[in-house]
Amino acid sequence: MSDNVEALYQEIILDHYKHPRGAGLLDHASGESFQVNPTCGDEVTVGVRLDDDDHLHVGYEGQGCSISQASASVMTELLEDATLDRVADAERAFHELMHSKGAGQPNEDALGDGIAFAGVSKYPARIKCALLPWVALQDARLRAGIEIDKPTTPDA
Amino acid sequence: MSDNVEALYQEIILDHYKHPRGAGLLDHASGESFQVNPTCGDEVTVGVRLDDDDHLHVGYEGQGCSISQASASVMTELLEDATLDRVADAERAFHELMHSKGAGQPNEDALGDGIAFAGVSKYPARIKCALLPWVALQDARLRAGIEIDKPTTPDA
Amino acid sequence: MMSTALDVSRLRKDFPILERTVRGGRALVYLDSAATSQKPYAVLDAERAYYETSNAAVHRGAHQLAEEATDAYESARAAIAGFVGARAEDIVFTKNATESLNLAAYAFSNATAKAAQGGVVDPRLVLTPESSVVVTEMEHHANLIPWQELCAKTGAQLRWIGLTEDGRLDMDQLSVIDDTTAAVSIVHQSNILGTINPVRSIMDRAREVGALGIVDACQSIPHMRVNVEDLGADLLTWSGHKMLGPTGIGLLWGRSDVLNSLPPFLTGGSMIETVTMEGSTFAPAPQRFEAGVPMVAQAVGLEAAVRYLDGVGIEAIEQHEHELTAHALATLTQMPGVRVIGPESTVDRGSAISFVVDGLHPHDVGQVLDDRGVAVRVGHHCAWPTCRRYGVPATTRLSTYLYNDLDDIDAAAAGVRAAQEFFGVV
Amino acid sequence: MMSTALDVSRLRKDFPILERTVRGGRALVYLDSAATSQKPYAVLDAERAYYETSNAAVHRGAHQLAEEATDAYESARAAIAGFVGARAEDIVFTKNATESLNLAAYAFSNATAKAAQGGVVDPRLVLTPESSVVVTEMEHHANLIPWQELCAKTGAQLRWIGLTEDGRLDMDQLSVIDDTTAAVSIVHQSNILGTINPVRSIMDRAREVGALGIVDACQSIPHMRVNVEDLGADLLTWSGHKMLGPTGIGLLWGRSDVLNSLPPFLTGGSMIETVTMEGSTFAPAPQRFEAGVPMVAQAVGLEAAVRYLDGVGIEAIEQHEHELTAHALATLTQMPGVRVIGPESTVDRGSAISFVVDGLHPHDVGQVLDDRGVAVRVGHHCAWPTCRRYGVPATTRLSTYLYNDLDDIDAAAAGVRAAQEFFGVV
Ligand SMILES: Cc1ncc(COP(=O)(O)O)c(C=O)c1O
Ligand SMILES: Cc1ncc(COP(=O)(O)O)c(C=O)c1O
Repeated sequence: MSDNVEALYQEIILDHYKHPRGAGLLDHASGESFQVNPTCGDEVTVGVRLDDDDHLHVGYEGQGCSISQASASVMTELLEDATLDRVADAERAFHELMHSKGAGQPNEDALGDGIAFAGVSKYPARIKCALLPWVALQDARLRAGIEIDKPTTPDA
Repeated sequence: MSDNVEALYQEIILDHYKHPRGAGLLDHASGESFQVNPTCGDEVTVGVRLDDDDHLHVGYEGQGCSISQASASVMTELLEDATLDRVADAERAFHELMHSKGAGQPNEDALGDGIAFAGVSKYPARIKCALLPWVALQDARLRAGIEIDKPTTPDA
Repeated sequence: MMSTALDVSRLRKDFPILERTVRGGRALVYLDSAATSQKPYAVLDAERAYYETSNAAVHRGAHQLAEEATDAYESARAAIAGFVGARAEDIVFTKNATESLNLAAYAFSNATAKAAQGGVVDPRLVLTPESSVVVTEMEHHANLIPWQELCAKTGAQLRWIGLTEDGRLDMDQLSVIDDTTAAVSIVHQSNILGTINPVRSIMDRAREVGALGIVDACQSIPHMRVNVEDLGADLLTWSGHKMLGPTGIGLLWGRSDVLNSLPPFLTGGSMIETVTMEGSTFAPAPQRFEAGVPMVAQAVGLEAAVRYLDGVGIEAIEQHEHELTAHALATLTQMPGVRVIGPESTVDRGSAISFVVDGLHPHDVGQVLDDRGVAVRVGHHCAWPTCRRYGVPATTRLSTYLYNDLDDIDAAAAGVRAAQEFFGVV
Repeated sequence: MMSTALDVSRLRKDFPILERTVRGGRALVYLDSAATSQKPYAVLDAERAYYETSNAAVHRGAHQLAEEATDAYESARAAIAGFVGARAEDIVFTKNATESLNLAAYAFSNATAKAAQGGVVDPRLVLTPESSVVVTEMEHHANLIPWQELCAKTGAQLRWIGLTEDGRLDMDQLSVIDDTTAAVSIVHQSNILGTINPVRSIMDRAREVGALGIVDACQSIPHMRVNVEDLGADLLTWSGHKMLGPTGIGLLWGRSDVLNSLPPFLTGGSMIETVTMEGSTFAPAPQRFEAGVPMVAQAVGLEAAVRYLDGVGIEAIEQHEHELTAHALATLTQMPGVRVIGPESTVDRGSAISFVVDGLHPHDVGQVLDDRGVAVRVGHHCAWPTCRRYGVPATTRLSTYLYNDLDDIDAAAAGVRAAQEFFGVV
């Protein structure tokens, strides 16, 4: 296996793929979004809800490749019970990382295990896989009327 | 002017162009056909009728380039009062000449002044012009129910 | 290992791209020809020579370049027609097979709409909510969605012939073709399953009920001898880029009377007879269906492609690919955890082979293969309903052409094993 | 004689075809660029390099070639978008401008048919016999017949803005655009008259009445700076082959919201979101309108063309052609027996110049010019109604590009004189 592919399939990713965290749809989601990658059929549904302290709760269900499923798992673990500020930082940092063409310095504070996806950005066809749950999250958020002040998507 | 163009615009052709013979639609045509060259808008209408001796009578009207108009004039002069045998020979000989790519030995017996069109066959875009009245003739003939036993179009 | 029908190592020299390496020095093993084929020098040279010597608008000019360009374009039509046993005037150039199939489907919606406004059209093309259109469950999206759209526009019903467990058409369902059926459009060789369908008998059935018969020959014409008359179809569609030709050119063949009974599809210059502001009349086929300045250089390139294929011999290519297919099927079906989606036998089967690997998503299989220089395709291959039918979200597909050898299959198989090991699923 | 804005003799070296001779040794004087332009080495090299190094199906594969091909295709889109001041995602690749214009017209017929079956569509696209569509009397057939066909399918009425004696739109007739009007589709620069139309005010009028505004920019974008926003149009269409690009590629630009409100046109692979046998949903633009394997090599070639044009400078090209036009008009209008069809002044006018010669048919003029190596176009130039309007069956047209010089105009004029002498009409 080449270094690039080793970097793509970090241990953390394989681990989340085999042992997904937080899988399962959220009860009483206030917003839910189903996203599909039309090229390969990868699917993910993400649901969100805010609690009384304005902390986010996330659930997901999906099927697809290691990258898309691990990404959903990592994202859910990272953002469960997170403040909206943290959500904004994470969304922004993840999009930035995906558009970095392998040259990004992942922001570990914002991304946690998500930094493991740095290697994905070298493979254009896989970026969509990694982004799939994040796109669903953003869409679910908007459907739930959960707006975030900070811009979350870089202009890339 | 190159030899090829001199050969294209034979004196006979220019003469027929400037002094068309037999122009004018036929009264009491039993078949009439309007043909147009969609690329350049050349138009010709040919009408035909058989007399009691089974001789053909032809009339035409048209507008267009020297080649198409001279061709109509030559054809009309040649086939006015002709037997169906003669018509068949002429139609066949003219088609053959047009598909000869400049290498044809025109059949003067069958074509009369029509042999002047030998040079046209070197110019694919002009073959259509020269053929236009002949196509109209054939169509008018068929509309009039004037069938000819011999094949008139070579398989080119 | 070498196949016996072709001298592959010699042929490979004609394809410049096969000399390149990928992913840091790996030799390229190209097993994605069902998506698009690679191009020999002969094709690239022909296209370039056209631009360098004769480029002009065809069918329109009276100058020498225009004459030469028209001649090049029409000679290409004749050569391509010859390759499938057709007459030149029954061949229409489109941009790809997708356009060709849309042309067929739009013939019905256009005729239906014109008839509703009192226009004169071929009544066989007019649909009502009582009409039906028949496809199969193994169609490429290009031969499914145009018909879905046609039904959405006319109220007609879309029906399909289902599939058997082993990747064949369920011929017991042929009765979906009945008196209500206006069109039957089916794939000759499936791009996802590899199955070669008994199109002749289905076309015969279409003819019996008075339906137009359409065959999507995208995956057959590049790989086996196809004579347009033999299939019994009214219309046949395929693409140039899958048979060594350039991108941007597709083909439609039609029975002369059928072609000339279809209303125009794309309209504009070069397809007319007369035009006034009030209305226009149209040229006969093929011009009627070639509005605008066409893909002349691509036609010239495709002519070079069919000449190249003729030089190698399409029968030899077919036999060669048959050997590759047999080897691939034998190898894959013996690998633990690997399941072929589609016929496991080489009977009535082409070289596109889809498979799934237990515990591994096709995307991940493809990634590991790619890392080793092996280019395959992963996904639903634009035949999503077929994937659903077999309960898989996607497959890994390898597909071959004349420039592949048995080694290429072995490289793919070794890659699959490596993926299984890497992901710890064996 | 040399024009001042460009170093034409240096530029000509970039175009291999210009070195050839015609008709037994005559230097080629190519004055038919309004039909199609010639191609510089840069374009031919780019296309070839794509095939030799990165050819693969785009948007579909996970292997390195597919990545590179996708990247090449999307970079081409971005570069071409940049050339007209557009965003990449608002640019759709088609096979030619004719397809682009048909896409626009079919949006209405498809929406109308779907609405009649209870489908949900943008109501602005649904036509009735009370609706009208407006074009002009100087349209290329590509921007006339699709709308005639639309009217034949929906019962809507086709209206047009007539022309003045001197080859301009009769702006007094703007009132044909009214509350019933669903689409206004007009040419930016006429390919037969050379007129540059005041599209902005017509598009503004279209907007006022809530009609979709479409501009055929085939003859403007290759020759002058066009910024998609400035024209006030909703959709803009043009061709690659008239701007140094390969054959087989056309363009459609649309305002993002408008593009995404149009139903799909050609349907099939790569334009979908999900597909089942029962029904499908579609990707947003531009993918929605790019079904099937696209003209990837041609997009790459067209990118090289716009880079080449940028290198020369489109403003310099415009100024250069302005000089050529002024010279040609001055020369032709002074020749006895010659009459220009179209504006005789250089104001709001491009370099396509049509003329007729007393006593001579255009075919015969063109033949004599061709014999001298001068390639012009004769006929109705796919604008037959415009010919009728001016009472001529056809015209001779010369049209220029960056590789022409004043000498070329003189060669054409000398040819016309020679034809007059040969036929004895002066
Ligand atoms: C003004 C105009 N519109 C449309 C077209 C059609 O372009 P194409 O033939 O490339 O589709 C042309 C050129 O032929 C044109 O000059
Ligand atoms: C069976 C089949 N039909 C139709 C198509 C569509 O061909 P294209 O994308 O060239 O239009 C393809 C290839 O993609 C195919 O394999």
